[in-house]
Amino acid sequence: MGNPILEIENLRTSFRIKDNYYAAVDDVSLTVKKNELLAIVGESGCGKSALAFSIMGLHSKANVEGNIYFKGRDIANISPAKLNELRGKEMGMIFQDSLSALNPLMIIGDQIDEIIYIHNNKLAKKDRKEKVIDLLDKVGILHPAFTYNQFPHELSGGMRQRVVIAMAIANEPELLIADEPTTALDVTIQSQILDLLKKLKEDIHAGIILITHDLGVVAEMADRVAVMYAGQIVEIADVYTLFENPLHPYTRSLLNSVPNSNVVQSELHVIEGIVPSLQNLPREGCRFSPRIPWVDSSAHEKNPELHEVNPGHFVRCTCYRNFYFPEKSKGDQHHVVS
Amino acid sequence: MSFLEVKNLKVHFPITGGLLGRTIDHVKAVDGVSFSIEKGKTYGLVGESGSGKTTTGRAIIGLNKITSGNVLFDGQDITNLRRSKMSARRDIQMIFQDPYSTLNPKKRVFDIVAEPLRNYENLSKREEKKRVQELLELVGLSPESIHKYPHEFSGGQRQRIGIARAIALKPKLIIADEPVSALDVSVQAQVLNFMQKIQKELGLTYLFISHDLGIIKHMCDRIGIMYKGRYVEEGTPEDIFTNPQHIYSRRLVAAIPDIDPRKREQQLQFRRTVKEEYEQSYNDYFDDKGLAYQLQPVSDTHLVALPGRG
Amino acid sequence: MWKFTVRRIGIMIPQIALLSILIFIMAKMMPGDALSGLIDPSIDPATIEAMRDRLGLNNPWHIQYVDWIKGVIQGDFGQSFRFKMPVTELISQRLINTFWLSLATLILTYLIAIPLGITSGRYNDTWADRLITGYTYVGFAAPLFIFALIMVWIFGFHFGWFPTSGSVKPGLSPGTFEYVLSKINHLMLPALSMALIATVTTVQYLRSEIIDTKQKDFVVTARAKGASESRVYNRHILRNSLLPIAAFFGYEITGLIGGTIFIENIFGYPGMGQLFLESITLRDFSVVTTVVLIFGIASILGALISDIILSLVDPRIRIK
Amino acid sequence: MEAKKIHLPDNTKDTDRSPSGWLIIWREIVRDKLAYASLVFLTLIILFVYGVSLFLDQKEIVTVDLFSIHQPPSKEFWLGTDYGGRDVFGQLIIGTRNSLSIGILVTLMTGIIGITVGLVSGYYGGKIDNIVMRIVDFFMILPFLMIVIVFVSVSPKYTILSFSLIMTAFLWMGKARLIRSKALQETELDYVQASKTLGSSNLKIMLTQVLPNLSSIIIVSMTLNLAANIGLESGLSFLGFGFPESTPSLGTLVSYARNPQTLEFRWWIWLPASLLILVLMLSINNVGQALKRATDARQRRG
Repeated sequence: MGNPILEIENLRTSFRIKDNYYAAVDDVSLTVKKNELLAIVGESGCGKSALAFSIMGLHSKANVEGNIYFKGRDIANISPAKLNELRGKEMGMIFQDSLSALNPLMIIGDQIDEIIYIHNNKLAKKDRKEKVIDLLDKVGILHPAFTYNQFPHELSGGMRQRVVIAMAIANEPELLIADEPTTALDVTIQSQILDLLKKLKEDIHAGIILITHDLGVVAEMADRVAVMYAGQIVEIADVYTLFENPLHPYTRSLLNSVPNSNVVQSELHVIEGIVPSLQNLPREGCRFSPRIPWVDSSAHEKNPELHEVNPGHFVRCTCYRNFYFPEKSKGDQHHVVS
Repeated sequence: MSFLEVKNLKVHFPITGGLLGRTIDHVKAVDGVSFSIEKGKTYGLVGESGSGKTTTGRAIIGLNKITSGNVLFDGQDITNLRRSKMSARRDIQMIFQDPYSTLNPKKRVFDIVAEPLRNYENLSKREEKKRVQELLELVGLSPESIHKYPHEFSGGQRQRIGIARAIALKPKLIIADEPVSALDVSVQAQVLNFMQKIQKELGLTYLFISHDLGIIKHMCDRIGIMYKGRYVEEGTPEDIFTNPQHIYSRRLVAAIPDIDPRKREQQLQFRRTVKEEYEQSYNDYFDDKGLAYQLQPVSDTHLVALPGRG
Repeated sequence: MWKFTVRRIGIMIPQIALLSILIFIMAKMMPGDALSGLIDPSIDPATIEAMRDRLGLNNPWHIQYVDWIKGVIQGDFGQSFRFKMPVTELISQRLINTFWLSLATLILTYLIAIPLGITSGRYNDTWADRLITGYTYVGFAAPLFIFALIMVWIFGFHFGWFPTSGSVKPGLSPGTFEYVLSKINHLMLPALSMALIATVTTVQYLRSEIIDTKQKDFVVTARAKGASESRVYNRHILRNSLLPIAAFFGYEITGLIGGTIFIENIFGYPGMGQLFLESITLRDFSVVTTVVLIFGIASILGALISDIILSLVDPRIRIK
Repeated sequence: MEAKKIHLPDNTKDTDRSPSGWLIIWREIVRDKLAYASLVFLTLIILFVYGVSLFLDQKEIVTVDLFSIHQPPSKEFWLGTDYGGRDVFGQLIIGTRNSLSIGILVTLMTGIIGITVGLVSGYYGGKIDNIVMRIVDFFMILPFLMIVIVFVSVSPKYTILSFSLIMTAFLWMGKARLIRSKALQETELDYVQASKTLGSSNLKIMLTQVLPNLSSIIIVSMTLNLAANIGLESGLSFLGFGFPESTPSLGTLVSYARNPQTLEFRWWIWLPASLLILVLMLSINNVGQALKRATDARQRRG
């Protein structure tokens, strides 16, 4: 796999709501190696997008604490000019909503041209255009020279996502962050985009962070997986371990709550309660404990930490040891009691 | 005899243009769809965006005007029946996709759930309140929350309020248009399980519209796949998932990511084969406008849109 | 692009037709007609009636309308009975005066709006923004005529910096440098008064547009590309917010027309607005009709220009 | 599983009625000091003006008194007199009352027409909407002021009522356009579709489902319109095409300044009225803007 190109230590990203700050990303540490695809999976509001934005330095510095080492250099605490040299060149980002991620009043060609120009203004306009057309071709756009002059709204969702990808890989970055790159797309388009990402991974040898809520996408794409819940990473493992031997109650519940096309389930597992909103996050103890009330409270740690249970397999909190799924019979009697 | 029967349903939307807003062309959102649903079963309608699945559901309940074709419900023709004569229609209700826009933000939960009751049943204030509270309990919300506004609830809870409203009149058929697409995975499971439970308890029939094949497979007894306003294949989950016949269905099935990382290579291979096959035999499966042919039976339960004979 | 323009012009034609009908109806509602001014007790009523017949004034209304339109197309707007001259001659100088006033106002409007809007939008929630927002608050509420009166009172009468009536100092011959200077001098205060009020909506629009655009996803994309903050502003935020503003100026014309009526009246500036008020007070209705028609068409053309610019600037509109 | 009832995450008791939208808006306004002050000021002005004018004799005030022409402010005439020797202060009070009344009247009339047309047009959409909007667009482009002046000067029996009707006739379009575009947006939302499937009639949906969701925009735009209409009325009166001559109006008082002598030397005639118009419009706008912010904030939270 190679050396880590990204190492994050104790990252904390907070947002201000009214008069208080709330941490959307709390105590996150992880590494990404060259040639490796790390998937970050979680439900909406778990902080996965805030994490991606923090790595790219897209949140105001005042909101971000901790260290982010990119190729050994702490990019959480460098000047904006230095950061701009890295962004778009050595670090690329693919956004979720391709329609809003592209400037509606600018042709596709100019938008990709811009990222090349910013990092290499010595290249002649003509050469840049050639390069842009090559890039469009590489991401599977059928008529690159024509698309060069089109506006974003003239393309289909799938085509636009390809443009966004072309932009992200234009300068062959060493780290690529893809924030839900296929969520807005139809399944058949999704599979095409995922295949494209796989191909690019082999081509540019970058480290990739793939952010998604879709466990199927994770199973298909990832080398390693980090599961996030309520701003924290609750489990990290390589993809096979995670799917075959998940330990954290949240990971296990999540895997059980998805309709699985391989097995017939009469009923899906339901995670009780709701995903807490940023202001209502439990700040102490195991953040998942309110959703598994049947597990004895003594099973949780006071200050849950990530434990390395097997080499490379980390789990937060000790509650996984005592976790079990409640018996089914408990489920169906609710509206009798009131 | 089938409970809901849709015969050669067409919904065409005019495209207007020019100075006087003349009709230049039509979008054939639904273009000759026939299927039937049996009582107490769940029928799944799958397709990608623009396939016409949602329009089909909306046409059945009367939200889109039917251009031609018939909808028979419990033996009665309800095609384009005006809403003012909806007493025949109270048996069909709908669950919508977006939990945020489906509830009027200015109304309290009580008024939202009571709306259908006020339209069809003359209840006293007290009876009405009792009914609403019962319904809320049925969907697992505390009956005391009737004076709250929708924005005080989470997505899953709102979707349950929508369901409470839909079952208030004790309907027989529920059209569920992507009921869980906007929800998180864990909340999806809550709503899906809940839908199955009330189906048993109230003897409901579902028309379940979704783009998610995994959910469709989990929920449905029979599945229809739509593409550009037409059916390409119809059958039992078994037929569709283990023996898809139409090239489009096969492509759709191949596109679902497998949840087992060990099958990754196999899946990729499968997808490549299907893709090649799709490109090669596209013209065999679609007419010169890129539309599907008429459905032909290939077994007792399985129909596929194949060229020829029709 | 061409398709859009042609379609948009297609919408304009019925608008102009509708306008002409409206004005014709107004003209018919006005007491008296082209001969009322001539009335002279010594002329036999029967003769006048005969003249009416000859001029077609007793024809059914639709024939009269067609006659009127024919005249208008040929540039014949009839006679002003007060000034005893063809309306066309009467308005030409006034039209030029109003044109300069409007142009100066438009230029000033944008000269004020763009820097203020940009400052306020880019540095929102700073003291500069609060100051500008305060100004727009007051400017939005202040009626033009009151503001203009106070301007004349202070700068015209009290300080005597600017002339308080007319469009040029009498006695200067056209073409000389002094003449031009005097013209500009007479133009400044009215144009500035109008611009200071008219610019407020543009400042507000620009400010909110910039604040909106700042939060757009494509701005995040630009930052992720490694674009410097100044590049993000110049190439993405300002460009995207200023373009729609460019299209506004056509719509400003309608507003300007209302403005000139007040401004020309208060500053005694001999333009169309003043002519309009004079003629309506003097019941010189052929002049009134002409002024309304010209201003109506100017407004319709302004809207046309705005829409076309907008379609040039925003590719999404062209498609529809 | 979904076994237990899901209790809401907040700390309020379930039995509490959540505060209604209006209550929240009211709280926001009270918190906004400038707007609150404006509201208090407006209320006082309205009470004062309508109260005092009950005791003033309009006939007496508008009667010309040649012995007291152009008097500066004094004990007898608090704000002096005009060229007809009429008490400026009395005219100011009655003028304010008249201007406010006509502003409110025109705002209500344009509101009713605009809301009705906009709601129907936006709700039904399609052909009707197309035609209505074309007409509205046309009238919106027209040079409003000129056309109103022409109608005012040619209308045969000119009264306050005909003046407000003429204003209304050319002012409802803006409101119609605004309401229509909002109604169109709302109608596309699922809750309207849901109401249809639940058996509610179109009229019922329009009035009980869509209209409440337009209420905040209606109240905001009506407030801002009120200010604009007072400005328009005084502007027209200033030009001499507003209120009939015998009826005092703020604009008429300002129009005395068209006489350079008055403008330059007799500030007491026109300046109080000018400032009053300015302050009135500022206060009403302040309240309107605060309402706008409050409703925006609420939508964000919702």
